Amino acid sequence: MLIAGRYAWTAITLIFSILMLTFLYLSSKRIYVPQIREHPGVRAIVEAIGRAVEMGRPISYSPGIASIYSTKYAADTAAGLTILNYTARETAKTGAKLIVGIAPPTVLPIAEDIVRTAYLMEGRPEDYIEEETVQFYSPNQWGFATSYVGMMHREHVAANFLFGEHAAEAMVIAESGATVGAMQVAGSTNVYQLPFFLVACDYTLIGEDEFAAAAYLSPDPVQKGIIFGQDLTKIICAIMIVIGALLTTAGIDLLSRILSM
Amino acid sequence: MSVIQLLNRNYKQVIYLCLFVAIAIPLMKPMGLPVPIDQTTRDVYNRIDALQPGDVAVMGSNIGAAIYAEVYPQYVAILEHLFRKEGVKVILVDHGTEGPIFAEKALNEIKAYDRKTYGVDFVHLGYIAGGEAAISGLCRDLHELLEVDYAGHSLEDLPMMDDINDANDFTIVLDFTASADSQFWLNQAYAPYGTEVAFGLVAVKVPDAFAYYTAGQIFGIIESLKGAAQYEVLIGRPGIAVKGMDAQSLAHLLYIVLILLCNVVYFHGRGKR
Amino acid sequence: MAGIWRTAASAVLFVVALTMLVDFAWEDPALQGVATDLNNWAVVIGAFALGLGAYSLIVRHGRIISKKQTMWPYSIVLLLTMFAFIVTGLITGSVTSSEYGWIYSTIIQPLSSTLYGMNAFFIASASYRAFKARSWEALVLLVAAIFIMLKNAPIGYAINPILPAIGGKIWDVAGSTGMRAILIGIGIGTLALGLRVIIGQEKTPLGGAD
Amino acid sequence: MTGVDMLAVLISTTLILMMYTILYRENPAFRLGEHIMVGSTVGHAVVLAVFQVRDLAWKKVQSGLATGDIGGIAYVIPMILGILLYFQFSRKYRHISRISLALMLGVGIALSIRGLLFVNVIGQIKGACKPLTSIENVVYMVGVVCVLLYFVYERRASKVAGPLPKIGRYLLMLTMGSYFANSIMGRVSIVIGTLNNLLTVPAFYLIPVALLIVIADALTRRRKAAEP
Repeated sequence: MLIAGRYAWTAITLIFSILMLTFLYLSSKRIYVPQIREHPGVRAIVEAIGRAVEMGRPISYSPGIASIYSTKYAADTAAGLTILNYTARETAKTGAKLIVGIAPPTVLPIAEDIVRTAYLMEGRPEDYIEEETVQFYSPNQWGFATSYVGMMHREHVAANFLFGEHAAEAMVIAESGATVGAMQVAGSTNVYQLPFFLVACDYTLIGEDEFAAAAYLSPDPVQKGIIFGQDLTKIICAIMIVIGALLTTAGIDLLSRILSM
Repeated sequence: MSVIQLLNRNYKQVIYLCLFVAIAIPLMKPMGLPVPIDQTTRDVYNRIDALQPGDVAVMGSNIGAAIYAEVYPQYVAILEHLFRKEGVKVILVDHGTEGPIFAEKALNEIKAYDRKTYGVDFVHLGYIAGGEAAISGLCRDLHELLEVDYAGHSLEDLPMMDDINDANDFTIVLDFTASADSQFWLNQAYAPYGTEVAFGLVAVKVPDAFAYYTAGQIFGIIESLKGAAQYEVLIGRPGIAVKGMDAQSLAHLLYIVLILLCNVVYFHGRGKR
Repeated sequence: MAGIWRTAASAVLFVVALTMLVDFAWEDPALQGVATDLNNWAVVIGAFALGLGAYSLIVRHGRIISKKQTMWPYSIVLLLTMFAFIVTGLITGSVTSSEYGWIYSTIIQPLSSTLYGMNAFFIASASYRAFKARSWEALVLLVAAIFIMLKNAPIGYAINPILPAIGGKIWDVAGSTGMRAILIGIGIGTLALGLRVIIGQEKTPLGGAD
Repeated sequence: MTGVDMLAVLISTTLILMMYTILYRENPAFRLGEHIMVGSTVGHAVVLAVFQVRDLAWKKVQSGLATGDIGGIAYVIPMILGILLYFQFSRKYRHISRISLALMLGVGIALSIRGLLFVNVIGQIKGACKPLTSIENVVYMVGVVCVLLYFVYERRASKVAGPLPKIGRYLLMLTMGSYFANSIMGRVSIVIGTLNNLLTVPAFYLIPVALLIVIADALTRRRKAAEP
């Protein structure tokens, strides 16, 4: 029989799981594909690319230093690569020069493939230069930062994108971007890195913003279903908090008693 | 090349030197600024002070060389306070690969082996791999998971371990860590068994833990070197942490001045354009 | 052949995760015994996993040395240091032996603490060049950060106790609003990703799609 | 101070100064220090792996065989699965390591879902349900709801939410401010720990030596750059 003190846990886990799996299923079968709002972060990416085209200076992009298989940051790297796909298509369309800096060896082939197909799909395969457009620097955090910063200064980039997982080296990169005068857009789920991105870059996507932007930009309907499933559970939590607060104000701690069952 | 141009071009090295000096001077000549005590530190002190003989205090540790400066001073101060409490049993367990080294270092620093008897008053279980599974295994059924302590003594030979089987027998758990590991004790000791948990954390982890503190899920937080200094003051044993606080103050002033300078230059420039 | 292993792995993942989840809610001694065994087995596999880093380093740096790729002398130093620690640890029989403690505090401790603290310097130079209040949001962040810094360092209290008091108030609001929502978000995000991995929709953690 | 202690101080101080050279520029000394660090920390992990497998599994199998206790002998299974983990490095036999990964992941995911749903979701919701009797509590309740709505991305839902997500993002800035301030306090504390060792007597004398090397290097590089 059910263990006392964990009824609420069981109920909430079941309800949330059913909601998430239902909308995952509905979106994968294209029965219901939720609409994700255009995130201000996406608008900042478009604006940064436009600025680079106007000034005729290149764009630098880093999809993060975490390997594609690291269990902790796999989702971050995947979002970083989805946004890379969109950025590569936009730069191909507008004719701007894109330079992608790579640290993890496992991400290199995937990134090259993404950018090559993006240029092909926009009908400008000749703009993709092997070893040039996507450059592998070093799997080591500081080796990568030094080479990436050197590239930014040499190329005098006008826009710089930092997505996926970045750690302490991001400070050095973001600072160099500011000194070069590039418009910088960053995204991270690493809460300890976010404050510095928020003040050093022009726009920063906070935590799940990165996944929402990736879902908005990606054609895959399942990503939208996953986001919507989580939206509903967050709305339920918000409603519970409002009801709980109102009830306790009236002196009835019904909700917190239910939640402690 | 005039000096101003040289300084401006190498502004980074100039700033690094300023930070180095801002920290080095107070370390050599402490200013002795008063250290205000936070309520989160006082709550841990009061709870430990209220421990009765026979209570069991578990000290979890994920201390490694990287976070040593922030968390190790807390670990030693609290271990010292626990050893002053008559009859309180202490269990040291490590869920970080470098934990055992700092546990033994702390035990020797407070002369634990001379003050109390190993196996009766305190035990060091050593490192257990597996992250959250290690903590959950410890809390579910300690003797099923572990047969020996860190030095290889069988748990049967340690009398104190006979009546300690799972998290219900832990009176309080104090976890000293930098990463998400502190969450493991909340998930595997507090949630299922309601064990009282408190954290000794690196500064950058404290904002997360503060939300648990205000929700009453943990009974206290020792906040980085600052918390260690406050605890050293509370137990009347000022050490490296108190000395470090003066360096902390000067360094913080430098950061604030740099940020203000940066924005003054920025807004001045924007004003002109 | 590989297909069978992959389906077997997905089945193991599904059954193990479900057993451990049901064990949290349903009181059953037999189930509890199985869950405890699975838990302790995971700890043992975790112990083996500690050696994976060494295996991949030996393979990668061994290749760098054999092919004399750039910086190959550094790879020799890396492997020599690794074996020195392994041999010392195994011979002395414990991580807390005096010899092991000596090489640990002489090599790992200075290197790790210096590198981990290095960011303090990079943040200082960035404070002067990059931390601009470009937007209202950045301004709110910087003002909040400065007040909390004055709460964190005793100098704030020494200048004027009102400064740490304001810092404390901002800290309380930040802790009880933004932080609380982030924690709820992490809880929900973990459930979402966990479910997708359990039902096999998300393949990356299990070693990618190949 | 015995010879061995002097040697320890000499080595550790040299390593500290080698790492600080990154503040000047990326250079061979820093790279050497980094490679030593990676090698030593991974070597340490291997030592622990061996002791862990001995204490947590091999001893149980031995005592199981001696007493005939099936539970003990069963620990052979995780040991085999642990060895199979190493097949993930071979291109051809990678799939063999999947089952060990699956068991570890299955336990890991279940434990985190068990804990986080209880502590982060239910615990924090209970923590947020405070009586709206003081201004703080009203601000806290409305604030949490605003930040939660900021993380809602569906088009219609966020339109209905109106200005609340925008307020949520500003409240998030306060939280990011506390991370900003605490990151600085944490990193400075670590530098304090390192400098505390560096500024003690025997180590202190190596600082001028390091400075001379850096200045000499800077001068030679400037002269080389000046030549046409």
